[in-house]
This record gives sequence, C-alpha cells and structure tokens, in this order.
Amino acid sequence: MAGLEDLYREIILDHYRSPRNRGELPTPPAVRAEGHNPLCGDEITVFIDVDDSEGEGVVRDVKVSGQGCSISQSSASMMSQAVIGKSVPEVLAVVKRFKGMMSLDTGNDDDTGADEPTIGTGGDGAEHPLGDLEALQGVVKFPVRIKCATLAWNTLLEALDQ
Amino acid sequence: MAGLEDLYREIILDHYRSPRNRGELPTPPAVRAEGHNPLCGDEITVFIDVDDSEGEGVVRDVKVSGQGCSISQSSASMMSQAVIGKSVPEVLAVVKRFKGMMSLDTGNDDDTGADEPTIGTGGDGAEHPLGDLEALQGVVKFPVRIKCATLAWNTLLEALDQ
Amino acid sequence: MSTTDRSLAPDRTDWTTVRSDFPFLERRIDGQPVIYLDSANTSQKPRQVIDAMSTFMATGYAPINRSAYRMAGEATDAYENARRAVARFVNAPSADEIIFTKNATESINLVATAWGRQNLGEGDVVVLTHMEHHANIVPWHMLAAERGIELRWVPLTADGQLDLTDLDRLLDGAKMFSFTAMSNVLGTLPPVEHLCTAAHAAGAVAFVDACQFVPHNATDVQAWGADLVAFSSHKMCGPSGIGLLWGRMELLDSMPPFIGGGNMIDDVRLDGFTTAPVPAKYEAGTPPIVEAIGLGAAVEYLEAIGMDEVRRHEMELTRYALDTLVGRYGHDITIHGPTNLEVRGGVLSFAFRDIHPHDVSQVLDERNICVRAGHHCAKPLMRLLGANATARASFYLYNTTDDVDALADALDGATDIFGL
Amino acid sequence: MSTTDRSLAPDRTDWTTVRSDFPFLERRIDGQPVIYLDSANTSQKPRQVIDAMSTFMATGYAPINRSAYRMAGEATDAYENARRAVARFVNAPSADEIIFTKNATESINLVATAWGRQNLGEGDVVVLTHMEHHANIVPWHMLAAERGIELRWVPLTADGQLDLTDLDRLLDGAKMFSFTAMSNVLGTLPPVEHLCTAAHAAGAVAFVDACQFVPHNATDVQAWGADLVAFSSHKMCGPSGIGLLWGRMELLDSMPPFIGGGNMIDDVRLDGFTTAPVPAKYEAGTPPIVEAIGLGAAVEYLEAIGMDEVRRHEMELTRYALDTLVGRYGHDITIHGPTNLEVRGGVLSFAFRDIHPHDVSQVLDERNICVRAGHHCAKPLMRLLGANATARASFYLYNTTDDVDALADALDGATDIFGL
Ligand SMILES: Cc1ncc(COP(=O)(O)O)c(C=O)c1O
Ligand SMILES: Cc1ncc(COP(=O)(O)O)c(C=O)c1O
Repeated sequence: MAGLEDLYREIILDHYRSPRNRGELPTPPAVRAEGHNPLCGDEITVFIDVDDSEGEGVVRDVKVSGQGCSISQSSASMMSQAVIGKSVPEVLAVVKRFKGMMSLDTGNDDDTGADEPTIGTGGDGAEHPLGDLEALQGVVKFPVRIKCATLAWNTLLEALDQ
Repeated sequence: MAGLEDLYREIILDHYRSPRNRGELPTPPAVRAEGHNPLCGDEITVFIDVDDSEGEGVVRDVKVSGQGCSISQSSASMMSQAVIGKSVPEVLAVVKRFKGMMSLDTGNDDDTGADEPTIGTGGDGAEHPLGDLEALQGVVKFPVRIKCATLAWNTLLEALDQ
Repeated sequence: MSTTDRSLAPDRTDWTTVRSDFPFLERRIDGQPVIYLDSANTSQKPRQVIDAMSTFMATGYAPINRSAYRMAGEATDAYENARRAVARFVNAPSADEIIFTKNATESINLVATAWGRQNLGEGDVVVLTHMEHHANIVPWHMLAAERGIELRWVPLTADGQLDLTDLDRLLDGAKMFSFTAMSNVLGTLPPVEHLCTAAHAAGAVAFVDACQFVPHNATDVQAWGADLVAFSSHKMCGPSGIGLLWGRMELLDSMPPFIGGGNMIDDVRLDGFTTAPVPAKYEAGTPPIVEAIGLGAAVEYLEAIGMDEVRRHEMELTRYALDTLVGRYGHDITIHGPTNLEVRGGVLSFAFRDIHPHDVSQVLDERNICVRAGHHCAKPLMRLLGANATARASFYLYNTTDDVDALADALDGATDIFGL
Repeated sequence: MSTTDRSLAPDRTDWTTVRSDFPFLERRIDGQPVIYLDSANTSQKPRQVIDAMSTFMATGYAPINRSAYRMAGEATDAYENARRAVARFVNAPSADEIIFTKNATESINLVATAWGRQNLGEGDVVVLTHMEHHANIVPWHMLAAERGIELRWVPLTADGQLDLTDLDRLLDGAKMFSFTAMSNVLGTLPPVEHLCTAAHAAGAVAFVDACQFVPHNATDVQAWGADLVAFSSHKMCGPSGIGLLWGRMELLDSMPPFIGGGNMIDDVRLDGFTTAPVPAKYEAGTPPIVEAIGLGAAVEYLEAIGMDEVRRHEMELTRYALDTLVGRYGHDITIHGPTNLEVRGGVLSFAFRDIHPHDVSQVLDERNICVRAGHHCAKPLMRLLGANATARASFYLYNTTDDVDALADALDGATDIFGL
C-alpha cells in the first residue's frame, strides 16, 4: 500500500501552507470560474487575466480563492505558477499533460513530444516537464484524491472557455 | 399440500359451466359496478336492482357479466343466488360471513350470532350457513386464488355503495 | 444469419452446466423439480450473481461517491465498473450514458417526465404501439392528463406484428416515438432499427423499451440508432431493485433532472441548486449499490456465454415448443404472435381449449410448472386479442426441452378436471 | 427517561456478539481491523440480512403480485411480511400505509411531486429547516422553480438546535412543514412531536425525514402525530435499493400517483388508466423484491436487540467520544451540535486544528478508520457552520469504545504530518 508520505510530499505541504497567487482579480478584464468538488465540498474560484492584444493570448495573471484540502489547495497554487506568462496553447498543453499524469490509465502519455512546454519553479524542464507539479504524482495512488488535485485545473479550463 | 380436488369441487365446476344469473340489468333502476382482478385480468360487472319502496331495501334482482376463471365465475354465480330476495342488511351479513371464510386469519368468525341469515340453494342453513358457497372454502388453501373468489363480492359491495 | 444457419452451427454451450448455475432450479417441491417458465416476468439468478452480492455485502460494502476512505473508493470503483459492464453489454458509446434507476418503469417515467415536461405541450404528439407494456403507456397517460398531449398508436397485424402501413402518417408531426423492442405477450421482435430511422425522419426522438430484448439478444444501441433505451436488471439474471436507462449524452445533458436530492447536485443554496454532470444528475440519493454489483456480475455471466448463443438456444426451445404443443393439441391450443422465429423471442402466450388461463396455471402449478396467467401488464393488447388473460410460458437460457415436455404433459391434466 | 436512568439500567445486550454479526467488521487490511464510523452515511449489514437475501434468491425468488403459482404466492407473502415488519417497527396503524420506494430520496420526491403538484400553487408556502439534507431541499427547489412556491427556513441556535422562537410566524399560512427528525451533520434530535403539533395548528401537513432517526431510535409515527415519514433501508442494517414512505391512508389515498406503470393500475385503456389501491398505487414496476426480504430481516434483527437498547448504546458511545476527544484535544477539536445527549444522536461532525477534513479522513484511513469528510449533502447547513466540510464520525450498534479510542489515537497522526 502507498504510504501517506507518497501523498503529502514536502513540496505539497509547502504550497498548502504558503499558497502562491491567492486572491482575486477584477473582472473584467479577468474572467472568473467556480469549481466544486461534490465529494468533499471543496470550492475554488479561479481568476484568469489573458492578454489578447497580440495573437494567441498570453496569461497575464492568475489568482485563486476558495477553500479546500491540502491537495486541492497546493495543486491550485502550483497551477497558478505553472500558467502565468504562458500562451493559451501552452497552458492547454500543460493542463493536458497534468491531467494525463492524474489519469489512472497507464501508458496514455504517448504524446510526449519534443516541443512540450516546461513549467514551474524547478526549471530543469527536460527531465521534469511538469516541475513542482510532479510532486502530485503520488495522488494517483490515492484515487479518491484525484478529483482534489484536478479541481483547480478543470476550473481553469472553464475560465478559459469563457 | 392441498390437492386440486380441494379447489375444483364439483359444485364449483357446475356453477362455472352453467353460471346462474348471467347478463345485464337496465340501469336505472339497477346500479352497476365493475371489478378488476389486476393479478389475472378478470373483469366482472355486477348489476343489482334494489327495491327501496319499503324500509331497508330488498334485492329484487342481480345479474353478472364479464370474464373470469372458474373460481371467480362460480363465486359470482353463487353470490347472485345468495343475495337475490335478501334485505340489504342481510346481504351485508352474508358478504361479511363469506369474506370471513375467505380470510387467511383463523378464528375471526367471532361474530357467529344466532340471527345469521341462511343462504343459497342448499337450504340447510343451520349447519351450512353459507350453503353452496361452502364449496369455496377450499380456496383458502390456495391463497393466490382468494382474490378470484372475492372479486364478485367486492364488486357487489361497490354497487351497494352507490 | 438465418435460423437454419444457426441450427447448423455446433452447439458451443453446455446448457446443462448453465442450468446448474441456478440454485433455484435445484429446488424440489413434494420431491418434484421446479420448472420455471416465467422469465419474461422476472428471471432467476445464477450463483455467480448471488455470491457477488453476498461477498460484497460481507467484505466490501461502503458508500458510493460520498466518502474518501479507501473502502468507499473501492466500492465506488466496483459500482462504476458495473456501469462500464452494462455500457459494453449494449454497446453504449460511453459508460457515463448509463443511468442506474430502480427499474425500467422508473427509466421510462424519467424520460416521460424530465424530457416530456421540457419538450411537450398541448397537442404535441407521442406515438406508441398497441403492444406496449403498461410501463410504456401509463407515464404517457399521466403526461397527457397533465398537459394535453396526443397519443397515437401503431396497430398490429393479424399475426401480432406491428402494422407499419401507416407509420409515416402516424409519426407525422410527432415529437416522440416510444416502442418496445420485444413484446412481453407475443414475443414479437419489431424492426427496431427501421423504427428509429422512421422516428428520426419525422423529427421524433426514438425511445426503445428494451426490457424483453436485452436479456435475450445481443444489443447494440448504436446500431439501432436509438436515442434512449430502457431495460431492467431483474429480467437479465441480475437482482431486483435496479433498472437502466441509456441515452445519448447530448439528450441526457439537456434534460432537467427527475428526482432531486444528494449526489445529483453540484451546489445547493437556500435559493436554488445546480446539477451534477450525467450520470450523477439522474441518480439522486443512495443508489442501488449492492444491486449494481450483482448486475455487473450478471452481465459478465451472460457475456461469458454469449448473447448470440442465448438467442440461438431460445430460438430452438421456441421452435421445439411450437412444434410440440401444436403437434399435440392442434386446434385446442392457440398460440399468439408471429410464427416466424426470426421475428419472435421465447415467449408463448396461449389459450388452451376453453379453460381460463388462471385455471391452466393452477393445474400446471400442481406439477411445479411456473407460468404467468393474466394480462401481463398489457391490457390494451389483451383487449385486441379479445381475451382478458392468457397463459404465458417464457424461456431463458436455463430452460431445456424437458421443460417444454413437462408443460405439454401437464396441460393434459387441465382437460381431466374441466372435462372440456 | 433521563440519561442517568438509562446508564443505571443493566446492560442487557452483549455488544461484542452484536458486532460479530457483521462480517465486514472482521475484515483486515494490512493485518489491521476496519473501524467503520460512517453509519450515518450507510450502515453495514449483519449476516442475518445477507443470508436472508442469498437464501431467498437461491430458493424462493419469484415475481410479486403478478403470477398465480405457489412460488409467486410465497414470494408475494414474504414481500408483504416485510411490509408488515416495517409497519410494526415504526408503529404504523396499517401495513398498507407503508410504501416501498428506492430510497428515502424517492420517498421525499414522491411527496413533493404527487402531493405538491396537487396541493401547491404560486405563492404557497413550504417550511423547511436549516439543517435539512439535500434530499429534503432539492425536491422543493424543483417544485419552487416549476410553480413558484415560497420556501421558508427554520433557523438554528448557536449549539445547532432548531431555533423555534419564530416558528409560529414561519408556519403561518404554510401548507407543508417538512423537517428532519435527526440531523445527519449535527446529530441534533428536534422535538418531532412538538413540530407536528405546530404544523397542524397552522393547517400544514407534517412530513418527517426520519432517515437518521429510525435506524437509531424506537420510532412511533402515531405518537409523533406525523402525516408522512420517509426513511431508508440501507441506513438501518438493510440492503440498498429500497426506501420507505409511511403516510396516513387518507393522504396516500387522495394523492395522485408519482411513477406510472405495471402494478399501480386498476385498469389501462388506450385513453387513460385508473389506479390500484395504496400501497400498489405508488409501487410501479417490479419492486425491490430481494431488498424487501433483506429489509424485513434487518427489522427483525433490530427488533430482537430492541431499539431502546440501540439508542442507549449509542448515547454511551457518544458521551464517551465527547469526553475522550475533548479531554484529549481540548480546543484543538471543535465538535458541532448540541452537547446535551438527550437531544443528540451518535453523529460527531468535527473540525480538528486547522487540518482540512479531507486530510483528516486521509490520515484516519491510513489506520482503516472510515469517517466521512465533506458537506454531508447539507451545503446550506455547512455554510451556516462557516465550513465547506467537516469530518464526521457516526456510530451504530456495532461500534465500541475501542473504535472511539482508535479514532482519538489516529488523530495524533494528522498533527505529525501537517505540523500544525
Ligand atoms: C437526513 C437524511 N435525509 C435523507 C437522506 C437520503 O437518504 P437516501 O440516500 O437513502 O435516499 C439521508 C441520507 O443520505 C439523510 O441523512
Ligand atoms: C416490455 C416491458 N416493459 C417494461 C417492463 C417493466 O419493467 P420493470 O418491471 O422492471 O420496471 C416490463 C416488465 O415487466 C416489460 O416486459
């Protein structure tokens, strides 16, 4: 059985204790989306400000508010870091990659292309294309927590849809 | 186990093959009620003509139409014979007694008073207060058929209620 | 594949082994075996299903979709696996399109109510057929009483098939065509694919009552081109207490909920609520957890045998029964429904001499032969047949030609008693 | 009877034996026992119930109310016996007043829909409380959206009881007062009898959601003076897939049907239908046959122990848990709901330090301790509590003080990880 240390990695607890990009953004220009995890009651609000002035659109800022467990909060915090400054297509690629990591099916990461975006604070993109987010890998061993980890990401997608 | 001979007594088959008082009565003066046995699809229509000219009301005539199994048809035939010419209170007493006989609970015939009406073609009322109808006693051993036996009687009650 | 082809194929299945999976059929009454010919009503359960349910209750029972501990996660997985099994069984494009209800009747009411209230008003037309079960009539009557919709009925041919001569006219302007994929009285197998196409051509939604079909035939809801399909667990070797609705996601997504409560919500406030995604949206309250596990086991059981095999077996039994009963009783027996086995399943409604079906069933019961006698929840059809009841023998994978012989023998007894 | 009296009475029941009736509790994960503290969600099943269901499926399974052979008659009797057992269990005046539904949620929807559509129009008032489960909120929201009824809410006191100060004003002009007999979050036991009297004084129907009450207390629907009462089998040692509605016959008789189909009809024609008498009127389609048998066994099981005993046992466990947890963790633990055990059942929703309930439950799960973390299908109440989740430990007859100790011990582990 997977131990709790697989779930509660130090990086996760760090993001949980000191969440990055907490707060709200004025809407507009930002857009806002709410997400619920009906299982545990977590509620999250994602604000995203996309600069559409040239071409594809670039994420100027992201803020997250709401309440949730360590996994959903730290995942939201890491998500915010991972997408700020990225273009929308890059963001979508990160979301896809992250959701791939959170998927129970193995062997579905067949789209590991060379042009994958690197993310996060860690920086050594080649080996760890998801940076800090890799710490959330352990969640897959606790299937009921997957929804916690993906909540912020699904809410981000909703915000981008608007 | 009860054998089929307990159910299909000769008297029952006789009433089934040659049902008494089949047909319809003009309404008014008669009243009409329909009964369904949802289990088996039996449908019965009872016509009853009560002479209300003096006091309690006396059953002048009864006719029965509809389709049904041997038990429901013979019971209807016997019912018609048992109530024609009786006063309404007498009819109600017969119905009660018959339904008592058809009841699975034993020992609920504590209302065997002396003033019970005698019924039917047999005539020797004292020992067989229900006359021919006693032949239906075997039905109780086949609980699913009880509803067949009581269908005409419940329909009669509905007609009297009108 | 024609009947003849099927009969020539080697019999892959050992039906005696299949039969021995059903403990009920080992029961003896007065030393005599029980001959169960009432599967169109509800089917017996194989040991595999009974065991799956007991084992789950004894070692794995936990809430679904609500708690976060491992046992609850495992129970939720088992429940969702059952959904996947059902989806596979009827070739649904996605497991999320399978809704667990309490029975097929609820599935039909769900559609009549949720879809109906959203889409039907005064004068709108719903088309049914003369061979529908009450479950596919009464919900529409209720809607008609509430909002004045018009019901139209596809009539029958003399041999108990749908008379499609006027179908296009009946469907003209209709918003819904709801019909059975197999009559529970006549055994008739209407041309479902054709009917779905006709419904769509008229702009109507095609809703299939597949209660009698799914347990006995390989089902492909996509090949049918249906929009919605209802069926029941208890007729397909699964437990009571759980029914199924399949629907195209687009439709399920757009319909309002039917029953409101826990699990079907996204959020609830004092002033309103928002719904969860399909399928949760239609599964309010604690679902039939143990029943889903049992149903999953039933599906796996049937899959292992193969539904084409089941259909072939029942076709053979039906042919044998028709031959035996007609051969033996000639004009003394009237068997309703089509004689072409390509368009009929293993359901034999019959009239025997002038003996009332209820009395026929009584006499058969004396020999532990279980058939249904009555209107089979299809009173409009019974009126067409000019009877208020028939006796009905229906077959399933555990029946054998011995059962048919026992039925044929026992009918003689009825003659003795009633002397007709 | 006061708490003290109860504690002085000799303990008649051997709770270790009771516990050993539940095979689930013998399960070991990683060599450790499972400590099930999620019974307010759904309860475990005793061997007696599991066996009754398996035996019935293996030897007695047959259709209900439809076929006429003996086995069908016996199955129908068994089904009706379960109805009688339930009636006895809640002291209903007549078994015919007990309706089998799929779960309590359906029971409440049945009333909101059938009774509501008949009796409520624009501006009519339904009174609920702030401690309702979604099952007793969403159906009324649906009705409100459909026909513009007004919902009013009885507020709560600081310690989680109903604040009845303004009750008469809230009920003024109301047609329905629907409230829980026990909060699934706070454990609160509102004064049901008083509330029913108040409802009647205002001319409103009194509808009790007794989901959490019936499994844990002796229930007397007549002493309550209620009009309608909903509850669930799966929370009272019975199977999933079956729920209950009790109602006064007069009311049940006058309400229109909810779900239409077979069994609930008297007659069906092409142009309409008539309904069967109660209870059949509300039991369309093939009912939860196996589940009714299981529920009957559950009722007998609970009756043999005695519901007063069950209540006493749970009161003692609750007192022990409050003492232990507060004694050990002081202000680091916040336990919601009343502290007076006379008005609270064995449900403990708590906040532990600043650790999110979901993380608390995860840490407990590591020691096989099953608690629910979340909103408990009571989001409006959670908002009042200022939390979007709590952890909840709930007790039943099979729990012991050892379980409480294990819970208390395991909470320490959460502190280690989160270092708070
Ligand atoms: C107070 C209360 N009401 C209603 C329900 C709904 O019951 P069910 O899930 O059996 O429909 C529950 C349980 O979930 C409950 O605790
Ligand atoms: C054709 C048909 N439709 C609907 C039903 C209703 O199914 P259920 O009783 O499972 O709700 C049945 C079975 O009774 C049926 O045979």
